[in-house]
Amino acid sequence: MTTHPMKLVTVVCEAYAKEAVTKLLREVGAHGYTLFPVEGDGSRGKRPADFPEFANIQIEVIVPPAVAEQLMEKLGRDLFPRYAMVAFESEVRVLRPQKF
Amino acid sequence: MTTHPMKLVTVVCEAYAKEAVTKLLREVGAHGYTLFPVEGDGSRGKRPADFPEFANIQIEVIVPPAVAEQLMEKLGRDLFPRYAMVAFESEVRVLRPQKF
Amino acid sequence: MTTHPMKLVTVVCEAYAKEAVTKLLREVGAHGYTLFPVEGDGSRGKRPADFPEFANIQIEVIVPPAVAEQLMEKLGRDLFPRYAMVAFESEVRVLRPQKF
Amino acid sequence: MSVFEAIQANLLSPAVLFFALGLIAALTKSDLKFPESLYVGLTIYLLVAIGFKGGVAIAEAGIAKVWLPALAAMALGALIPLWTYPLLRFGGKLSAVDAAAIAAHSGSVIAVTFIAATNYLKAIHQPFESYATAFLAVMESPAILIGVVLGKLATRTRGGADMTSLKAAAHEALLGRSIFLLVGSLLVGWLCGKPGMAKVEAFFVTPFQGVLALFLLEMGMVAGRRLEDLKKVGPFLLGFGIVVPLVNGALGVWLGKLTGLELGGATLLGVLSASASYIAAPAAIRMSLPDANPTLYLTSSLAITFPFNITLGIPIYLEIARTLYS
Amino acid sequence: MSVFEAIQANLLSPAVLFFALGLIAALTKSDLKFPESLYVGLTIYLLVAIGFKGGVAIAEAGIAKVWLPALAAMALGALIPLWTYPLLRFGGKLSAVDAAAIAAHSGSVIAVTFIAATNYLKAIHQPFESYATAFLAVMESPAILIGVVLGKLATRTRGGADMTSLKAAAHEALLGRSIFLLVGSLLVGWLCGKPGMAKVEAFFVTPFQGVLALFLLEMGMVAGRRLEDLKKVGPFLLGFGIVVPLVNGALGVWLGKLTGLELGGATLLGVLSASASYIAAPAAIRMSLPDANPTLYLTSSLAITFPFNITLGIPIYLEIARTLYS
Amino acid sequence: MSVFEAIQANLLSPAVLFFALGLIAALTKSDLKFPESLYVGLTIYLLVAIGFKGGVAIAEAGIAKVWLPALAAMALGALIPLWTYPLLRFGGKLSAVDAAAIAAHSGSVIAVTFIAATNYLKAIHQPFESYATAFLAVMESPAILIGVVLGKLATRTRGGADMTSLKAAAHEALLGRSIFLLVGSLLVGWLCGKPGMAKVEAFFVTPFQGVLALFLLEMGMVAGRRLEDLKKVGPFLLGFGIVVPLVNGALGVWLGKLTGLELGGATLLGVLSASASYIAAPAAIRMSLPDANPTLYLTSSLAITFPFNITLGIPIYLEIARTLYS
Ligand SMILES: Nc1ncnc2c1ncn2[C@@H]1O[C@H](COP(=O)(O)O)[C@@H](O)[C@H]1O
Ligand SMILES: Nc1ncnc2c1ncn2[C@@H]1O[C@H](COP(=O)(O)O)[C@@H](O)[C@H]1O
Ligand SMILES: Nc1ncnc2c1ncn2[C@@H]1O[C@H](COP(=O)(O)O)[C@@H](O)[C@H]1O
Ligand code: NA
Ligand code: NA
Ligand code: NA
Repeated sequence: MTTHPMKLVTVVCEAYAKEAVTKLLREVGAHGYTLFPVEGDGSRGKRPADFPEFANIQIEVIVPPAVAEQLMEKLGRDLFPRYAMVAFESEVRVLRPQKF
Repeated sequence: MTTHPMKLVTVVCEAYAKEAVTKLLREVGAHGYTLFPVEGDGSRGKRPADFPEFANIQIEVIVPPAVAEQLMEKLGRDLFPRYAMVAFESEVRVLRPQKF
Repeated sequence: MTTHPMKLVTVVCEAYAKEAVTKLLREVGAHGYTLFPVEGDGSRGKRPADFPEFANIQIEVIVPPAVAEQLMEKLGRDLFPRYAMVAFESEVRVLRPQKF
Repeated sequence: MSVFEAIQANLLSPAVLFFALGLIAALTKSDLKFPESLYVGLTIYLLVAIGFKGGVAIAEAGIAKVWLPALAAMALGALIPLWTYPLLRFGGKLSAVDAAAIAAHSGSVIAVTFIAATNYLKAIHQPFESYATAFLAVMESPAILIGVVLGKLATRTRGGADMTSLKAAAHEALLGRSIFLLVGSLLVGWLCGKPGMAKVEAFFVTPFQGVLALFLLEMGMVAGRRLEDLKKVGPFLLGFGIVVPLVNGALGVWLGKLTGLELGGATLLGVLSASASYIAAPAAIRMSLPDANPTLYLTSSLAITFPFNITLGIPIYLEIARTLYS
Repeated sequence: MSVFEAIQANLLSPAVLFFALGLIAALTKSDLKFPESLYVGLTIYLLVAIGFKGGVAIAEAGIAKVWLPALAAMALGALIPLWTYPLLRFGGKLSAVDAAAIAAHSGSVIAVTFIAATNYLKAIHQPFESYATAFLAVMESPAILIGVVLGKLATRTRGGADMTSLKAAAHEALLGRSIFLLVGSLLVGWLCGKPGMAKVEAFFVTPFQGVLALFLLEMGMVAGRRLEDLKKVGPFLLGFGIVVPLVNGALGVWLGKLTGLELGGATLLGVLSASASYIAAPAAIRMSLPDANPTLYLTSSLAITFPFNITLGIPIYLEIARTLYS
Repeated sequence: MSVFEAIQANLLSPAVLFFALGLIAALTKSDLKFPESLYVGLTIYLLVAIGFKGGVAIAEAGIAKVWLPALAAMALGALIPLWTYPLLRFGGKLSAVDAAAIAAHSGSVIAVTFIAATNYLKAIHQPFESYATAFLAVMESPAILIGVVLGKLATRTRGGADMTSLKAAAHEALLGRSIFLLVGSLLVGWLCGKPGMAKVEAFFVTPFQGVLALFLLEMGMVAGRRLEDLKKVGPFLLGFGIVVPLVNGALGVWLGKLTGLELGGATLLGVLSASASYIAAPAAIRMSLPDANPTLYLTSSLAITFPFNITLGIPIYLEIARTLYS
């Protein structure tokens, strides 16, 4: 069975950034996403996730490489300065490339 | 310390597919898996995970490349048509190849 | 926008190992981490995550390649023999390499 | 009290109003959301409380009074899918597997509607047999099993695989979490009897109605999200989701009278027959008949039958019982 | 009872002591942590309970008594940000967006402080108008909206984007989960009235104070984690977080008297004016004014104003009311 | 009432029957599962409630009555690991670190067993000193600390590392979440006294027994999953898990009498000595003696001692007390 290359973009951020991130995903044309409730630690302190203010999420989205680049650029420009956030991309392979 | 290449297969699906997916994992011979409660959005609508019907999970499994191929094939053939589901594979490196 | 290569080290382990793992992360100099509450199955049995004894976590950390190697080595030597644990590394790309 | 007044009293109860508030939350896209573990916690509480109370009631009444109507309830659970299946298949022109899935749902029962009915009866001072919970506990499994068998028979092509998923369905129908909790707590209550009840009453009985109100707020949100699927299910299922409960409700009341229940108990058996599960049944069906379309059976039971029952249905089944018993 | 005795009685209540225990847990780095869903569950319970009780009280008192002071409360919610903004901007030399964010917070209200105040009044047998919950329900939205508009006006450069985030702020201010729950439950309580209350009292009223104590344990932990930020906010905000509540508290009491409230109700309006949200307002501000620094507004409302109010503030506002009414 | 009747009454209480239901759920592999946050919520509730109640009882009784038996309880917590360690090491031929871990567990205490015992005494109208909760609060830390020190001494080879993990163990033993909650709530209750209790009684006292029943359902499931490990632990530990509690129980009762407790309080001190933690102790041991095998100490305390105590043990310790006091 042939698989096709795609990019997986992962964003870890404070929960209050959820709206901003998913809005961006819609803008660049992603067809879906997966969201994880997480805890974390980073340059902006511990996020033990027991209270909205300290809640943390991870959002993963599979997109074609061109979209990934656009997404990373906008994340870095618009959201990194405003929110506790980390983002990275990696290579994955999927079965139905037209889905993403 | 030498690390060894393995495949990480990730399945995101409605929670009701859990039995079907873990059964498949046993069939192809995976030795374990990790399961995440997640929220999501995709072609079959929002899954806010507040009620069994809208619950979503991510299952990750590390397997040798040959098993990964088999697993992806069966997922695509038997489960994709029936369940809200996304699957992808990526390359990882582990310390104890015999464990997987 | 240029992205830079980093390593993502993923540790899945019983929740009681949290202190031991995060201590190790501090020792090798990681600047943050993300923690997921997960369920799992492996050589040490099912971990349904309904009770501290059966709780399972996944810890993900982005680090430079050299740190990743050190981390994997220490995990394999000090923690694998003592805790229910799986670890693997993969390649990711980030925007701000100095952050990690 | 006229039917009209009875309905009005029901509509102005906290439970129904909180359900409406949940609907509004869903329709206005408020970001209100219950965490899943709160939902699970409320469910566990409600099932354990209702089961325990029913078990104590059986211990008080004696098994001699309970077994006959309980048997009737089981039979009813098995029969309803058998008569609704051909209606759905040939009247509604649905595929075999969808017809089987929806039929299983109409035979199944949902604790919340039952609880709302007991609260309603209590509020209007209509006495009823508290051991009616036993009927709630036994009706679900036969309905699901018959529904799954119908679906399997209609789609038997791959042979072997069918047996394993039939076994999975049976496991789910008999040991699935909601049935296990309900039946188990019933047994515990039965063994404890009154002295046991004295110990845990302040937790399982006194605050019960308030917890139900909170739970219905959540159910309103879940049902509200399904409302837009009403367009997708077509006029046949819309009518089915209201008319079939009325028929089954009348059937249940009648069978209740036949097997010696009082007016209150017969009303409750009617409510049970009329109700359709949107929790246990969907889980069992999704696992054993994955080719059935969830939009059809869920919308029907969650967005049509359930709201109909808790607002208009319950007072109507009581009225049917009053007519039959007068 | 002297002010001193009143304060002592307040400090030795379970609610305040559990808050202190939470602070200690945070400061000693105990691994005690409430799961988020427990926090959400407690919040839902408290908001629904307080809203429902307030709605029933409105039904009892009649809307004629409620509308004038409720209107005054709304006006107060809108006015407080308008007078605190210039103080923060020019007195505190804060950036425009930070000043707007903090101003929005001082106009906003927090249910926990209000609840603690009603418990306190009940404990010392000071009667009060139970429908005061209506003021709690209407003060938050205007404060947040005015604060966001101030912030947007001060930073208008990018045009288009502003309108969408203003709309988002309005959605959050009017339909955000805590306001939705509070206003919705108020309406449900209003429609149900006394008969509805009889059904759910055992869940929403009787155990209420105990739940509050548990919730304050959690709040103590959250506030405790913010304590080390006190150094970061500087002396101006430290003073602001105590003096401005005192001024607003007096203003609220005075307006309460003016609009015909009794001593107890006026005290509660004072408490509301003095309180600052650390739940709904931060969520709205973080989404619509993301450039404002959360450390400033959160530390001010959560680590300064909130502990001050629940320990010393409440008895002081009562004393102010007593002076004004004597 | 004979011992036999006493045991029967205990076995038919809702708490024990729900525990049995949980066992059945685990053994029949029902998919019933409590979400972790529900477990945590129940634990927090039980610890806060029992601690608060105990604190109020101390305030009522006066510290003069409490200090001596509390000191005895602490001594007992420290002594039990010292006598069980050699037994395990030489009698059971266990490795040093496993012996130390199991010894720490036998000295430790578990709130659930204590609570079940108080409920049992209440049910059979046997009065007891409510401030006995203080003993529950102070016995755990010494047992864990002694156990960890024994384990470290036996395995001291790597020097430096030991001190840090000893410190971690001390932190866990003194500030770990269950001990912190229990001791903290005890202090809060002590400071509040009767007037505070009046406020929160409806939440922390009235529904308490019902919450315990629900919690034991969960504990049954957890213990049930450990049952198959019984084969792995061997006959020595099987016997150890029943005989040692009996010895420690008698010791506790005797020491209770010696330090001036009444029959009820002495029974509770016996129950505490006999009980073994399966929550706080495993967490502390797993972190400070990670080389100890959890299967051994968890199976012993969770699958052997705990079920034994809540079914047969409690009535037996009472009988021992009756013999001693007659
Ligand atoms: N090096 C890292 N590896 C993995 N996750 C990280 C890392 N640094 C930060 N994070 C996550 O990103 C969130 C925000 O990071 P920060 O803005 O640095 O506070 C943290 O709460 C973590 O969950
Ligand atoms: N492009 C995507 N990237 C990441 N996750 C996705 C994507 N599309 C779908 N998903 C996840 O897969 C689940 C099922 O997808 P679907 O079948 O498209 O509704 C969704 O609820 C999401 O959690
Ligand atoms: N092959 C695997 N793929 C993914 N996760 C695994 C795998 N094996 C084990 N795990 C995870 O690692 C945890 C500990 O594994 P173990 O020590 O094998 O019991 C399990 O509970 C799983 O969450
Ligand atoms: Na039915
Ligand atoms: Na205010
Ligand atoms: Na002990």
